[in-house]
Amino acid sequence: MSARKKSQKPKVAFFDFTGCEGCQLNKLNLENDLLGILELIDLVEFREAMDDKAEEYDIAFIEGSITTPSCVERIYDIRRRTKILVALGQCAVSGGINAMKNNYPLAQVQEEVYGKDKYLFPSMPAMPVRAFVQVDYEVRGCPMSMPEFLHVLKSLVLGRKPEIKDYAVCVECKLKENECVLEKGMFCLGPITRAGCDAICPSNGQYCTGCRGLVSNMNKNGAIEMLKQHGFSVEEAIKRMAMFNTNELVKEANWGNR
Amino acid sequence: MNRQAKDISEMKCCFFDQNTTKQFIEFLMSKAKVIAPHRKGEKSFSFQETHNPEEVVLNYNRTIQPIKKFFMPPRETLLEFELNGKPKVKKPEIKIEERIFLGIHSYDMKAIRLLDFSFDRDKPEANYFLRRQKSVFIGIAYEPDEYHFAQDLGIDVYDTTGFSLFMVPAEKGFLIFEVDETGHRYLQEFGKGLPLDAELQYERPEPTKKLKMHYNRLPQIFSHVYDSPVWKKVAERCLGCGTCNLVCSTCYCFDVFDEVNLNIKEGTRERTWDSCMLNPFAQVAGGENFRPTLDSRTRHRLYRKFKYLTDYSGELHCIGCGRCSYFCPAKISLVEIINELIEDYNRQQQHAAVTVS
Amino acid sequence: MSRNLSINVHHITRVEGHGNIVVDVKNGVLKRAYLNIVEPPRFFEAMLKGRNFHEAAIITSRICGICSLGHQMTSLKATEAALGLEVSEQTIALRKLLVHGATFQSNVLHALFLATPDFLNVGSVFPLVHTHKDVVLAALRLKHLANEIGNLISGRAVHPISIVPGGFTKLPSEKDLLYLREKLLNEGMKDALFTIDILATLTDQIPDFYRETEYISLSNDYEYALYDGLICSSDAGLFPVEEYESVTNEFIVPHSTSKHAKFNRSSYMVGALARFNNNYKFLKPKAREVADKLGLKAPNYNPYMNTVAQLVEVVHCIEDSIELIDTLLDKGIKNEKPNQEPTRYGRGIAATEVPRGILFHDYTYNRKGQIEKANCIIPTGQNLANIDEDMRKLVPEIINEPKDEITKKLEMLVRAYDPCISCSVHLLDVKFEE
Amino acid sequence: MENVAREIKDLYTPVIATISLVEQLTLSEKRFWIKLPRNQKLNHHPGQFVEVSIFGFGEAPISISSSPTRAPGFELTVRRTGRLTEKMHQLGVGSQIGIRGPFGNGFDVQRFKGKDMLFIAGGIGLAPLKSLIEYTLDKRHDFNRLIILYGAKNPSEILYPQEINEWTYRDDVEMHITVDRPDAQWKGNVGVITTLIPPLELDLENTIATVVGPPVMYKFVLMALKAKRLPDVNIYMSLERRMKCGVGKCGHCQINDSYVCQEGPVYPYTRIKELKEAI
Ligand SMILES: Cc1cc2nc3c(=O)[nH]c(=O)nc-3n(C[C@H](O)[C@H](O)[C@H](O)COP(=O)(O)OP(=O)(O)OC[C@H]3O[C@@H](n4cnc5c(N)ncnc54)[C@H](O)[C@@H]3O)c2cc1C
Ligand code: SF4
Ligand code: SF4
Ligand code: SF4
Repeated sequence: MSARKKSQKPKVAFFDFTGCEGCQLNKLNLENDLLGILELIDLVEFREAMDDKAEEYDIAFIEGSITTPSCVERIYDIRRRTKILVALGQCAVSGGINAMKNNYPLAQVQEEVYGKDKYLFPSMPAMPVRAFVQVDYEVRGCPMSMPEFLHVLKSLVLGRKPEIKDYAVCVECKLKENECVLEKGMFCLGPITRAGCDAICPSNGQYCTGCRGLVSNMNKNGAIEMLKQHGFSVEEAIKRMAMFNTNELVKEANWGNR
Repeated sequence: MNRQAKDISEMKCCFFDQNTTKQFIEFLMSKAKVIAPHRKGEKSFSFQETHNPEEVVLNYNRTIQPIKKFFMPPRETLLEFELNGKPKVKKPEIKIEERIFLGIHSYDMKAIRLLDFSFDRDKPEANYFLRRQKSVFIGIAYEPDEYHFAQDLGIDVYDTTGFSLFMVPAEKGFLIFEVDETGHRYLQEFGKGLPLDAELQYERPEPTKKLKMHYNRLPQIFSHVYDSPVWKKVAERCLGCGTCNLVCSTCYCFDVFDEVNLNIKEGTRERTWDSCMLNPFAQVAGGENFRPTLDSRTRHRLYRKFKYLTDYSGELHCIGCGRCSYFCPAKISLVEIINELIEDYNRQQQHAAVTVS
Repeated sequence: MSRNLSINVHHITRVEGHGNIVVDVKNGVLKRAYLNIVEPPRFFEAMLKGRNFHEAAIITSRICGICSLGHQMTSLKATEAALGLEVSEQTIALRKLLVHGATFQSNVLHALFLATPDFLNVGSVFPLVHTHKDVVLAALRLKHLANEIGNLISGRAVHPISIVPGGFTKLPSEKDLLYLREKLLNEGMKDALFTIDILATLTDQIPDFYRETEYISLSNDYEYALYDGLICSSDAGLFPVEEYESVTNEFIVPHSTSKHAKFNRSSYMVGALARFNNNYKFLKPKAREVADKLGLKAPNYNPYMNTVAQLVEVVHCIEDSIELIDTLLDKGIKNEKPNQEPTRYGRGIAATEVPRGILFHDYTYNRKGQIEKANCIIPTGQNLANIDEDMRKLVPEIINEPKDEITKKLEMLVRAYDPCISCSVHLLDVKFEE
Repeated sequence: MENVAREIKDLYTPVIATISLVEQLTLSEKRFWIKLPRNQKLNHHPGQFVEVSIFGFGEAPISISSSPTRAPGFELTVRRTGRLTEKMHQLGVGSQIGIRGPFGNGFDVQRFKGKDMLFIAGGIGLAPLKSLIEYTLDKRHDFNRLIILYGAKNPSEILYPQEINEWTYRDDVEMHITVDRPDAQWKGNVGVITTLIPPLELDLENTIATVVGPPVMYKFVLMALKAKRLPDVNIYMSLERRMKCGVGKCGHCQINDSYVCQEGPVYPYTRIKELKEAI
């Protein structure tokens, strides 16, 4: 057991769809742990860092959201070839910031950027991976939280379910005894945003923009009420919540509740 | 150790000016690790180890985390283990160090006494008591702000129970009262204070009267408001973010989980503070959630403070520090909830009286 | 030799974003050679509309994780210009330090992790872990150090947190700065020089190819311009940043989801080589020594040398960061709050040298402090026309070489530009039809 | 305070025990026979539970499904539902796990002496009850009638076919079993467990009913028992809650003012009536 053979290591692949590649980069930023990770797994595909490709995977990590018909084909294909599929980063988990464009009529958005040449470039609403295929686990955040990614990777290599937090960022903020940014008169989406980032934004004096998506059973009216108390109109409150959560706020598009 | 100390008017007392106070802090630092309120960020305070007397802020309203973090850290390793082959477990050693807690408000001291009860009850917990022992507390009087309601719960600003010394801010310095033997020893050794023999005149702040009923009737109220509409009303605004539990001076629920190292050969069992306001708190593997709604969770939180534990210890387990309300993002006030429950109770009583007559 | 050649590299690897190389040669005549950008468009300009001034940088950061600091920095400067927000000297010094960190980390990532495998004929950096472990470890340490600058000063290297319009929400401690200084001075410089010594033995792997073009970068009269300056064209001289549109002249081409740019010629080049060519005289001494050792002299017209210029900049950034930290420490960190009280509302234009070249953000704010109109012009977009031109010159020159070799040289060419396709390209399957 | 702390025994360090037998009971349930070091006895009461540790996978409360009369080892029956339980199912004979406990109160066997015992178990609820059933069988003369009602979802999920067979053939045990969804071979009762209650003839004053099953079951069994007019004081139930520490500290298992790991998991119905969150 201790002397794992190379072939026994799980075959792991990384794939990227539409996003900023910050999550990919974040993995390369694990410098100190990178070599340790390579001991644990058999990395078979990682376009941003290597040429090799493989046919089948034990774990496929998917980054980025689905925004074109060809993305859809590719994600179906990957799902067929992998045992476990993990969505990495908010683009893959919920559509992330890309989904902000879903608030505007598509034609208008394209017009805005490409003028009369807009027909050259097909696009569709930015969708989370789970809108198309079954997602086994999620690592949230924009960029995804690295400790959480490591936790998920270690857990999956060990063969156990990862512990995914489903409570508010405020919890981590309080555990770290951060000064609450609300106390400073700023606003914050921490009370309705899923923890797992170690409250990194409030720890740096900045407000939480809700990049990890909403906690489940969120009290939406309560959240709007809270933002109103802090001086935001309902429209502004919803706009604030929508920055990373457009798809989650649109009920019809509540892909999570499979 | 729960004995009620004398009233401070009967205690020996001396005066420290600002400079002597600094020297005294230095003196204390030479005796043991000193923990005192420090500034944290723009508006908040935090208990922290003092490396320099200048950092100590003695006129503070409340710290974010209560003192319990020194006896039950927000995150602690319960066990270290090896996974491979025959499992080996080791309990990490807990250092027993002498600590002086300086500038503690009377309610925060009371909270420690309540936690002593909770950690002793049923099965005493070594982790807590190992850290808890060898602590000396030096209290300080405070000026209640709009969120404090400790006085309403019967905890006097000048309550010296549990302290060794007690400081009262005075013009250009502090009055230092000798509360117990240790305190007496400290003052003797330090030997710099200006002795005060004259009869002291000082004002006790007016009781705040924030609660609409005497505190010793609260458990009784709580026997009648389990099904009150107030819970649902609070739940409409509550975000279930857990802040109230996580800053509470007397909460001590926790979560436990295993974390493995990158080599997946060793790991640790960790415990962190938890909160009964969080959705997954009472959820089991099958998906069943025994407290699925925010009203049931809010009710549980308050019942733990005013009824459940009270029935065992005979004391209220809220000390009126106001942390939960002060830090609540939705600005839900505990005092308001209690007052609404009192009103609800009064209505019930009136109604009962009417129906009887 | 009248050869037929069709190359289609689908989703080229080891670059950020998705792009394909397409080359078509019929009877020895070059029909087509271009980089086909297929990264789905993401419509950031539209998403910015109606957003609050302190949200702009958070959103534009997500244009690209690789250049997130560059986007944030440029966005903040544009916002500050539009709203008349003054920032302090300390803020500028800390920001410059961050720009150095980002340039340093991105250049190390590209030169050592993405481009070097080509020189050693392997498909990725991972096999090098076994064959060149000490180099890989040094490179990892360098990257880590660069990221530490980002982490300590802005909270996070990818999508920085504490840099906001008007200043910082959290300031580094003097202890943090001392720690960084110590690491840069000892470990950082040592590792950089060590890896450069190894790479110096591989410079013969760099293809011999020259094509003079127009080089555009920021420039000023006091330093190797990265954070601030005027637009400098090697053909036409200096222009104020506000006139960026007359320099970039963006146009749409059918083979690319990203717009192209041109100024005085059919294309221009931005990035490390352009900066090196335009600003050589401000390079720090060690950086100049390294340039000499690696055979890079200004001006240099070989686009493949962009990678080498990046390494030279790594050394420059380390040297200048140490100086910046010294100045900051001399003055002591002042506890300043961000200045977020607008004095005007209107249009603001800003440019920063990000690792891949000059980046422009242009916002117009309404009186509520919300964005009405936004435009972002990304370095890779500006380089695309130049890459196509390079390919059109290169393919006929190497047409007699084996097809693998041609493909490799084309891929290396594209990689040399360190294209950031998320900002504007992914790479490939190779198909040959002869 | 000064010296107490040193003397307090650590609550959270498990002892390392060894799995000495594994049996696959159903598709998702296995039972494990566990031995403590040096063949120590666990000294438990029927109805108590232990905290099982698998390092790297966590800890979970599991009822002891064997009677203390069958010591020194003890038996655990585990349903595969999550992190720890899935790993446990991969373990074989000789594997080592951590054990803390026994915890909880267990059944009040002293009070049950001389009584008619009515055991009502749904699904995996039979595991904690088996401990009590075996106890009463091993001290058969201490008890009067023994009636076992057991309901399973379908015949393939019947937990302990061997034991049930044995109980069925003993003439001093009345064994009734029902399934929700029968298969082709099934010849016995069909329907939910409450259908087994009305036909029983009970000596109401002297019958103790012990109920363990999934959360939904309790309400309906209670209604059936009340319909029979079984006195409330004669009804006992074992409840399940989320649990982390097992020693009355972590707060997860609390039902109103009661910590299930301290006061429970077995509650007399008279107490459950006071606990509004209980069922
Ligand atoms: C008193 C008692 C006796 C039990 N007896 C048995 C038994 O004999 N056989 C059996 O198969 N199961 C029994 N359970 C249920 C068993 O504890 C859970 O199925 C188990 O905790 C799931 O853990 P996991 O790590 O596999 O699942 P995960 O979902 O990964 O759970 C993680 C953690 O959550 C907590 N948790 C989750 N579900 C439960 C739960 N239902 N009860 C308590 N804590 C939970 C535990 O602390 C667990 O470690 C009992 C529960 C209690 C409270
Ligand atoms: S800063 Fe935000 S996340 Fe942190 S406690 Fe305050 S509201 Fe919650
Ligand atoms: S604090 Fe909020 S915005 Fe920041 S990383 Fe965490 S979830 Fe995202
Ligand atoms: S319930 Fe609120 S006021 Fe009472 S002790 Fe806890 S935090 Fe303080």
